[in-house]
Amino acid sequence: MPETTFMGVPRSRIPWAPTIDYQKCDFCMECDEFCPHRVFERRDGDVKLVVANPDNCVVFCRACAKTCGPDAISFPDKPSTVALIKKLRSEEDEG
Amino acid sequence: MSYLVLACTGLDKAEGSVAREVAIRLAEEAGAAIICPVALNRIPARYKKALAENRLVVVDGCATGCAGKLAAAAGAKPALRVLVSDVVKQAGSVLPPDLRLGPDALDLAREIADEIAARQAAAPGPQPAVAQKPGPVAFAPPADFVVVVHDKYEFRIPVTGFFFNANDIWVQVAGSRARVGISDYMQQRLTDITYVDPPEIGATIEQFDDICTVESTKAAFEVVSPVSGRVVLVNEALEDAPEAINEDPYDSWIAELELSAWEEDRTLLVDGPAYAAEVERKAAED
Amino acid sequence: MASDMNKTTKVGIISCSGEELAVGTISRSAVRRVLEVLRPHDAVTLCLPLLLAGNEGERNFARTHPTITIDGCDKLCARFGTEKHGGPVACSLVVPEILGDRATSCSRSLRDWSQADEQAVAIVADRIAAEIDALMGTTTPRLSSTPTRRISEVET
Amino acid sequence: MTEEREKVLVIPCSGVGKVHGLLSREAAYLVVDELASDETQVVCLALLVKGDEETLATVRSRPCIAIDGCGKACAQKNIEIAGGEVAEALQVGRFLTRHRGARPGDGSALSDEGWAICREIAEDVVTAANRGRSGEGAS
Repeated sequence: MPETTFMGVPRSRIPWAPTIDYQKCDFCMECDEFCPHRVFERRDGDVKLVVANPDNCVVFCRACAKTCGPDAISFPDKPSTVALIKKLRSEEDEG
Repeated sequence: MSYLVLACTGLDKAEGSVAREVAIRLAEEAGAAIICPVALNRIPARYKKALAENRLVVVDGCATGCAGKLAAAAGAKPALRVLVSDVVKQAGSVLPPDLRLGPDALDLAREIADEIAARQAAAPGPQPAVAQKPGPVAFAPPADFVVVVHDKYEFRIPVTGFFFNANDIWVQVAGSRARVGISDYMQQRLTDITYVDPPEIGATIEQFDDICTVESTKAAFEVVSPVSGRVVLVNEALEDAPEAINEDPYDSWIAELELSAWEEDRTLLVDGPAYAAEVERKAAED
Repeated sequence: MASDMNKTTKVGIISCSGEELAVGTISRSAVRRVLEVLRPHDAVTLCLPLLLAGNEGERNFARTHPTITIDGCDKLCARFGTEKHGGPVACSLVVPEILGDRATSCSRSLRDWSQADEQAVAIVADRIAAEIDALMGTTTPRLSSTPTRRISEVET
Repeated sequence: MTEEREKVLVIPCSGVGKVHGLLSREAAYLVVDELASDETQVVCLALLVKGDEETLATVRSRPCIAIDGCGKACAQKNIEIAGGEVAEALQVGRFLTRHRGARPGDGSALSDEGWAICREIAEDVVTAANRGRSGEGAS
């Protein structure tokens, strides 16, 4: 399967995905129930939820964070992500 | 009366106390008229006339921007917006956390008030805060479509006049205005749309900020803005009939923006034929 | 929606979907089966009441598509309603004529849905698909109906 | 016979394409089969489109409750075109908006959540029907 791209850049080179703050997360699973892209995965043990498929995350989408009561989900800074994508695109253009 | 001042007056942070002090100073020394944020929230009609006739200065304490949001909710566009926490940060100083203002905080309030007063004295004309509703701008319906067929689905993409971001949002530009909406591909993936949570009029959006949320019978979807600008209109018809997006995705615009950086935004968007190729790829991956 | 969006002429289907009778539910479900599974590329549907309540494009549906009507009973509401308010009917189907005795044991509500209903839908849907093929001028046998899921499950 | 005449007519839309149509249809069945079977009856919308004389006469003589799927309001409009009195017009879309985030199913089958919303619609229809029968039609 060919690698997925976003705005012409290999998705794997864009570090856009949620980060769970386990100090805050109460494993209510709202985010996992919400997200249709299987970014999260449930686990047995102390840490019951992990970001298993970061590349499935839709770049610039932060919807799961809005469902998070304890405010445990954060995302990379948007302007620097845009800057990175621009940089990668220009590299791509230069070949 | 020279202008209106709406300050957050936040009671839980020193920045709020400073904002309040700024408003009082402007009223005492520069003849500004105070809009009480609590009253504006409770009885917006009280200030309707004043907002329609005068310019407005908004002073917020912190980035939560309550006063700015109250102004936006009243349909008012501030001529000047000041954020106390930003001023403190830019000055490289730290505001003591006391809610009762000490000498340093009072100095800060005076500086901010003087700066606002000076800028307002130099400002031209009355510039009412609540503008007349912006007149209609002509957005032509799509003339021709590319059709991407995948399984039983047919995804239509306008050949010209529309640009797309990688989050499946279209933008149509007319002069300095742009309309944004959801592509045919995405509306079909979402299936029946049941709710559109519209953005606030007056909200400033940067490219790739989420502009609003859309709910369907299958999923919730964040509308990621393809452009930067200020929201000037929302499509109120979608409130009662969100399914219109399913019926005619390119006519069912969600918001209209006054563009602020179109030339730059454009470089990160694709045109219809390029988006069609993108849709083909995405549909194959699904 | 702009009519030039229809690049190919598809066969139109209008079902009575009669709410009073079980055969109305069968007619509605059969149309869905045709559109979702059997002939998604070749057919489109219009809700019958839109011929009166809809816009001009909807009222013109039967003039812009060769149209099959599916009726649940001999009142032939879909057929006569389409002819009266829409346009010509290319083919008129009646569920009890297709189903024979099966028609009398169908369920009206999905709450009572059974395997027998599912089979009835499949039979009617297959017949509609055959008529679509005839109107489209194709004879190649394609996907035919086999009862599958009908229980409360949402695709994700 | 008098009782028969008093039955309130419940007319759902005939929506085929979306979950909305299925919700309106099944809500109508819940009302006439279960919640208010003695007080209400369902009428085929198609009969109004065809212009069936007997049905037109019935619709003109009794309070009607329209359950529409979407803003096209086919049931309501067709009752009005037939010369009937719409005592109450409900719209499934409004219920879905109220339950934002709900996943009710699709045009072929309802999920548990869909059935719960269906029941809610049906209960509103019963309330409207009771109002209609006591003669204080919403106007």
